[in-house]
Amino acid sequence: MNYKYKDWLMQIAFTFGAILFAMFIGSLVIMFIGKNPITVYQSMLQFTFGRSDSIGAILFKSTPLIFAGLAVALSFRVGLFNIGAEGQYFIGALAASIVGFSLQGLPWFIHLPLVILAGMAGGMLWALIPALLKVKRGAHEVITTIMMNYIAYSVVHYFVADLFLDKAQNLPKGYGSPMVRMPKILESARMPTMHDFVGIFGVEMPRYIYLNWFFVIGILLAIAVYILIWKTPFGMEIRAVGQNPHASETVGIQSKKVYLKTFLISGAIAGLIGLSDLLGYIGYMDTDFPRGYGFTGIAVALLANNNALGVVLAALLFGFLRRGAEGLQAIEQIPMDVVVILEGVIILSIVVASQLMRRYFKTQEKKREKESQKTSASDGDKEGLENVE
Amino acid sequence: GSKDDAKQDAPAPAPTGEEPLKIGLVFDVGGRGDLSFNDMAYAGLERAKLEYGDKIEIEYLEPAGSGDNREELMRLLAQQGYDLIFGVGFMFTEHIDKLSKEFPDVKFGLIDGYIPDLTADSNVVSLLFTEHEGSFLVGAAAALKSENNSIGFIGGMQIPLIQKFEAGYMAGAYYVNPDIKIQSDYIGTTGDAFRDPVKGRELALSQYQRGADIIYHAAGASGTGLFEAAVQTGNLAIGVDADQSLTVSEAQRSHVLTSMMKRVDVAVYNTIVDLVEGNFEGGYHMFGLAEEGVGYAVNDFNREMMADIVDELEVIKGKIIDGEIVVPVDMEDLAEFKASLGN
Amino acid sequence: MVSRDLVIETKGLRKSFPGVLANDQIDIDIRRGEVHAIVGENGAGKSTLMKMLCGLYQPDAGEIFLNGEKIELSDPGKAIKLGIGMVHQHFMLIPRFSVTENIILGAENSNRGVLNFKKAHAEVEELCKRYEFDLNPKELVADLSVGEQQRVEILKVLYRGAEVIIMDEPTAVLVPQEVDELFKNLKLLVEAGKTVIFISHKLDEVLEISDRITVLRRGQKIGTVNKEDTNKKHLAEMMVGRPVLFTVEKGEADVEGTVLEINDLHYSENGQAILNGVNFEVKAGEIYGIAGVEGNGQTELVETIVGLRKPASGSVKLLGKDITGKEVVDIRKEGIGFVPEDRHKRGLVLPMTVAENSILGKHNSKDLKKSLLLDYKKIEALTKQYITDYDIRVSSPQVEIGNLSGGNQQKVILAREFSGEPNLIIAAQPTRGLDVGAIEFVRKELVKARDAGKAVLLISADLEEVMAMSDRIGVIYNGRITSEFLPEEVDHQQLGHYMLGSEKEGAAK
Amino acid sequence: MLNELFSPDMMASAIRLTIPILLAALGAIYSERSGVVNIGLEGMMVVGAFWAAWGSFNYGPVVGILFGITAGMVLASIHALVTVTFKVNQIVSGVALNVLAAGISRFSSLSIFGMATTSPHVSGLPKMTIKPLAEISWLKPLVTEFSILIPISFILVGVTVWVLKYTTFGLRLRAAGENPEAADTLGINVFKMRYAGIIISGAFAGLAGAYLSIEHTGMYVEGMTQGKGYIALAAMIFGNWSAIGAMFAALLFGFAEAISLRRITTLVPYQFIKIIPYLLTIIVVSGFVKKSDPPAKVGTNYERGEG
Ligand SMILES: Nc1ncnc2c1ncn2[C@@H]1O[C@H](COP(=O)(O)OP(=O)(O)OP(=O)(O)O)[C@@H](O)[C@H]1O
Ligand SMILES: Nc1ncnc2c1ncn2[C@@H]1O[C@H](COP(=O)(O)OP(=O)(O)OP(=O)(O)O)[C@@H](O)[C@H]1O
Ligand SMILES: [Mg+2]
Ligand SMILES: [Mg+2]
Repeated sequence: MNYKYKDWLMQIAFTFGAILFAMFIGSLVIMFIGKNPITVYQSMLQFTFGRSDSIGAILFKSTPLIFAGLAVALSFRVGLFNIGAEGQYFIGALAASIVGFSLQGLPWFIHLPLVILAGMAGGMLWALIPALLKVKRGAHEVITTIMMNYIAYSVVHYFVADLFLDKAQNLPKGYGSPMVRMPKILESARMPTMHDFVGIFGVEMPRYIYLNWFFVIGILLAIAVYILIWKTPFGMEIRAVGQNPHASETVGIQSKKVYLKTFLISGAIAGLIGLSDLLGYIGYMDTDFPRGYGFTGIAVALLANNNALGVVLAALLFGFLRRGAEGLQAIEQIPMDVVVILEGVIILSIVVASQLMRRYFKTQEKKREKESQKTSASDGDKEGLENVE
Repeated sequence: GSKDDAKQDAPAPAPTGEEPLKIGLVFDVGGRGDLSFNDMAYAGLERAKLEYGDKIEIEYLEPAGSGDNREELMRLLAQQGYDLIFGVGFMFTEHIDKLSKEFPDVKFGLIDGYIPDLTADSNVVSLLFTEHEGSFLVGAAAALKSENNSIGFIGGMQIPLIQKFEAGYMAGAYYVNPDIKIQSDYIGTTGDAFRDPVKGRELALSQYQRGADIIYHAAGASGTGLFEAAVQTGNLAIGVDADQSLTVSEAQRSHVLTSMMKRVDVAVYNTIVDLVEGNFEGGYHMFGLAEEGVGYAVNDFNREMMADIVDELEVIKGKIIDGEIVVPVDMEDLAEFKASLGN
Repeated sequence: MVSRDLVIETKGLRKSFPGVLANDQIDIDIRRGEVHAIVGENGAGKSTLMKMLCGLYQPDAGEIFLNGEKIELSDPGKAIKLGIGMVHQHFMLIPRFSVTENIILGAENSNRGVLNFKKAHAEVEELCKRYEFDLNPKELVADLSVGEQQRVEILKVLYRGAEVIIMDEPTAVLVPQEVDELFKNLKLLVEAGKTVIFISHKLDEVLEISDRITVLRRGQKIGTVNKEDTNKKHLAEMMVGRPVLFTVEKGEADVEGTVLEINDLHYSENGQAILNGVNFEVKAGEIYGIAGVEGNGQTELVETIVGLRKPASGSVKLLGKDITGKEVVDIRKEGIGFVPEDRHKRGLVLPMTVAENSILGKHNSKDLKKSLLLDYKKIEALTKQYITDYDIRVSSPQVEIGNLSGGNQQKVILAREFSGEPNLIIAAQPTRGLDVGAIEFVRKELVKARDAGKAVLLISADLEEVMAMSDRIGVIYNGRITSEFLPEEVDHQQLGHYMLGSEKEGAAK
Repeated sequence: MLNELFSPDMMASAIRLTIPILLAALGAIYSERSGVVNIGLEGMMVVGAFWAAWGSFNYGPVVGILFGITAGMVLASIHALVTVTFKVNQIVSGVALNVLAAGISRFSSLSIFGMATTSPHVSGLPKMTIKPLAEISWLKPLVTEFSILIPISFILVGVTVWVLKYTTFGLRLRAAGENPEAADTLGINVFKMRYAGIIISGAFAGLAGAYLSIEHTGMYVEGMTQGKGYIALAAMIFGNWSAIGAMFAALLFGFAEAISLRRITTLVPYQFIKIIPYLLTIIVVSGFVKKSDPPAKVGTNYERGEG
């Protein structure tokens, strides 16, 4: 149809506009530190797309963010704000690593799924508390999940530094310091990287790129979440409760149950956030486990307008930015902070642009609707009375 | 800043016609400006640059706030042909282990971390310190100086590295005065614990208010809160890693009894010198009391304060070097050590 | 030429929204001191016209004259300054503010930014006294009844010294007593020299209160008539463009067994008793109407029956089966169709599509699923069926339902709730805010359901509706059914009397 | 042991720890009452802390505080522009601003002080002591050597109550958050009110940051806000969007934090002492929730109907 085509053009135009705007602001910052924005952008692009390793690195970096974005987006769909993805993935990773190092002698096809389940269970457990408090006691989930994040850090520290500190690091007494980590996760629970797989297609990915199957799991999960939300009865309940809990209850949807279930699913997904790093890269849980994915997940989800498939794109964007940041820092000697600033500016300009775009489409839809209503209404009774005065 | 200066010098080819050696350094989270650990590493780098000028080219990087890209940053340096790359902190252990195999031609310096089975031929050198010994001395100093018979310790996170500081400090204090009261506490449970001066100050105040008159910290930038509290309550504090008397504010200076020096700067500097002179050797470099790798600081600001105890500290130092005193490295050892004092 | 006694005159006003010409070539003239009614179907453009007169919308073309002078109303503040004030269809009040705060908002009389509440309260009290409004300035608006809230809206306008008061469907939300009260106030206003423009769908009221009436249809002015020169039927024809039936044609009730049986139902909230022992039953094939002044427990009663609220004691039986205190899903499974009174809050999920809203609540039924997933083809087919059966005016089932007019939204609810052969239909205020055409349709559907042997429970604040539709009438007062009648036993006046608390002798159960 | 725990010293500590949370929570009230969620408080505190340190370093503490406030306001203006003018989701904007603030502060710190994470030591305002009260021993820690911002913060609680309740501005601000459409029809500029609410909240958050860097510690340290912006938001929610409520909630947080810094036993692993503030908060919000009662239209952007 004609308008579809026009919409597409508009969509592309807006997205480009947003990126151009972000680049413009970025240029100001770059010029401020006395560099030439053109060459900086050029080398950033060259670094990210012109190297065989960078693509893999981008996908690897975006993997946790896909899960984070999905977890947050799902909770938003039901009208809850899960700031707690952060704590949930910490506990998930903790649970996964305990199962990962302690269950010896299992074949990988049992051990690995068990570890992943443990991760999900950990995340779910950490989501359960705020969810129950919300449903039973009306405690505001924003407050409780923030608090649960801090508690998670402490719990993880207790487990890693006190309970399960890996004593097998044989240091000469008195010299140096052991790593503050749990025992290493057994091979049988490690997630294989995708080297062999991409090798089939003749792509040679350097060994040090840790891109692993969690990336694929993330994409499949995004599709699953998309289907859950848009194609299943439960998804319909999620959306209905999220948009109007009163009306939902009136038609017999038990909003509390929906809140609880959705929050638990969100927690379970959050439990997966850390596993790509844990099982595909680092190989052990330590006090230095990457932090902040939960918070970035909020930005990812909202950038994607809580759309599960959009989450993948938004996560990739962040992966690209982060990889680019490393390149700029190491090659162009641009402080990392400039890239952090760019990240903020890009989020802002993209949301502004997509907001403008959304509004444009909304009016378009309304217009079409009104037009069709008018035509369908006016063919019924044409005779009408004449002016009576 | 100095970073740009360094860069500007670099492109000019060395007059000898030789390529300058490229030295890289990746900081621990927190990075430059913590006035202790990271800054010491930087000081070593800077000193080398100052002395070798055109012969070397330096670059330092700071990992993302979450710290998850340490390995990537180091790899990028390695790929760009850096000759020697430092990882500041034991968190780099695993990464350097991997990278040293990936890049056999690049040399790595690992501070605080221990990789087993290194030899002189390895391309990694572990730079290790006996923080507990240095801490023992400042613990003794604190016990000697305390008027209330009560001192304190503030650590960032409770991890083996910091507990080494704690155990050594307590042992030193007990050694001088077995009956001394020691309060000990930690700031937090994440890396943020090393950059929370607000809690640092409140924790210090709470220890001072409960009787301590000297507090030693091993808490990175959080320690600045300790100095503030020392001024407020009119008590003494002991710095860590660097000679902190030199970096605190004027008002705080008179409240810094001494600092436990951990000469990361020396370690970094020496390693660079070795490389430049062609003497680089892999394996383990131990920086203990004997090597002046750790120790207590005496400077223009605290000389008077320390005058009456320096002799005694030197005696203790000698005993440790001689092996007469074996300083505990963790809490278990400390309990034994304390028990042995009782006899 | 502009004549002197005209307060407002418009010439060729035009306003379009994306895709709709909401107002086209509108010329109206409003005389000083008159009550001028504007009538028209849903979406005819009444509110749009009024919003232009109060500066909320800017006309695309045309001119507005005030006292013969051309004016530009760039924003509502300007209109207020010029003495034109509007009482909106959906109240523009802030529940958490006191009456005074609501009234003075935006027109505060302050000393360098500091409010003088003492003075403000006094001023409000003074206004109340002058126009005989019964209000406590210090009370929170949240605690006021709908009628009282409306008075606050009117006071807001008066406080700003309005000469012309525009009221958009002021009676849609009022019970008859409150309407009387309102009309009394309006008369006082007119006596004081103010001019009132008044929008309503209720033609009886229009004929009662107004001096002249302007009819709009599809954005165009059809004409202006004097009250004396017209009647209800005539007006309706002008509005709709065809003759409209006002009486509901309904045959004798063919009553069978009891469907709904309520026994001594009690419910309380925050320690306040709201239902105090409700007893009644509804039989198959009859419409049981509940009449009552709003706030006497109607809302709570129906919500307790359908399971949204849990009763303190008593029982609800459906076809003999005890459903007291069960979950909504389980109760609905027993066959209840429920048309809630607040369609935006309880009836629909506005951001969802017409199709999704049409199957909400039935989304778990096997008929609409293909293995685990929803079968969108079937859903769409079903919705299309609804769209034809119920004459819902919408281009496709995939349109967000929030884009539909109130009448069409209500039809979607009816379609959803009536299909699936419920044993009992509960319809709360089913025609509120709808135009005559839509009302006609809804009423017909209710009668159809009854004739098909279903039990219908009708709750309406519109006495006329209750009288015309019901086979039996129960009056609810203070959380109890105080009397029951056959419609032919009582007239308006009497019913109103009972609604205010009198009891039919020996009738209390 | 217990009286050691609940000593006047500990109360003084609790109050010091309360102040940044209280100030940011008060700020949040202005923003939320005008209808805008401000999750960017954390970032506004961060820039406040940095620029206050910078100002104090160069021109003394008074200027420092003004700089801190201004920095918070500047960041808040971006939030206003993005949410009010461009109608972007308020939470996204806040999250992005937090990222931006972290980047800007680190970048500025590096360019100005040559260090990414800390400023040099800077001076604070002269400390106050109330002489006569200092004689009373159990009051002494509370009335000696305290920052003047402490009493000011509590005065600001009263000011906030008064402004919101008794001034034209307050009435209109609240109207913008409760029913922007109504406010608009009454000739109130909703956009202006929301800009004002957000920018005031930025000023408060900036002040909170300034308190941290120049009053409490005497220097800026990266990350010194430690999530206090989020805690402040929680305090405001828990305080049910009222200044008095937020004050008590902030005191609760401050108190709990002070407790967690006074370990009196080594029997419990310290990690569990550190969670006391968070645990206590959870218990309190789940145990004593009144019905929370946010401004009706908070979180939703206002658009004029016409369009
Ligand atoms: N803000 C708007 N944006 C787009 N279309 C609008 C807007 N307001 C009204 N319309 C459309 O303009 C037409 C006239 O609407 P208006 O609200 O004036 O009708 P009305 O006569 O007041 O109807 P009702 O009796 O239902 O209140 C309708 O088709 C409506 O959908
Ligand atoms: N801001 C708006 N944007 C688009 N359409 C609007 C807007 N406001 C009103 N409309 C449309 O105008 C029409 C009439 O609006 P109005 O508010 O008068 O509702 P209504 O039909 O009277 O229903 P109700 O009485 O239940 O509110 C509807 O079609 C509605 O969708
Ligand atoms: Mg209308
Ligand atoms: Mg209407």
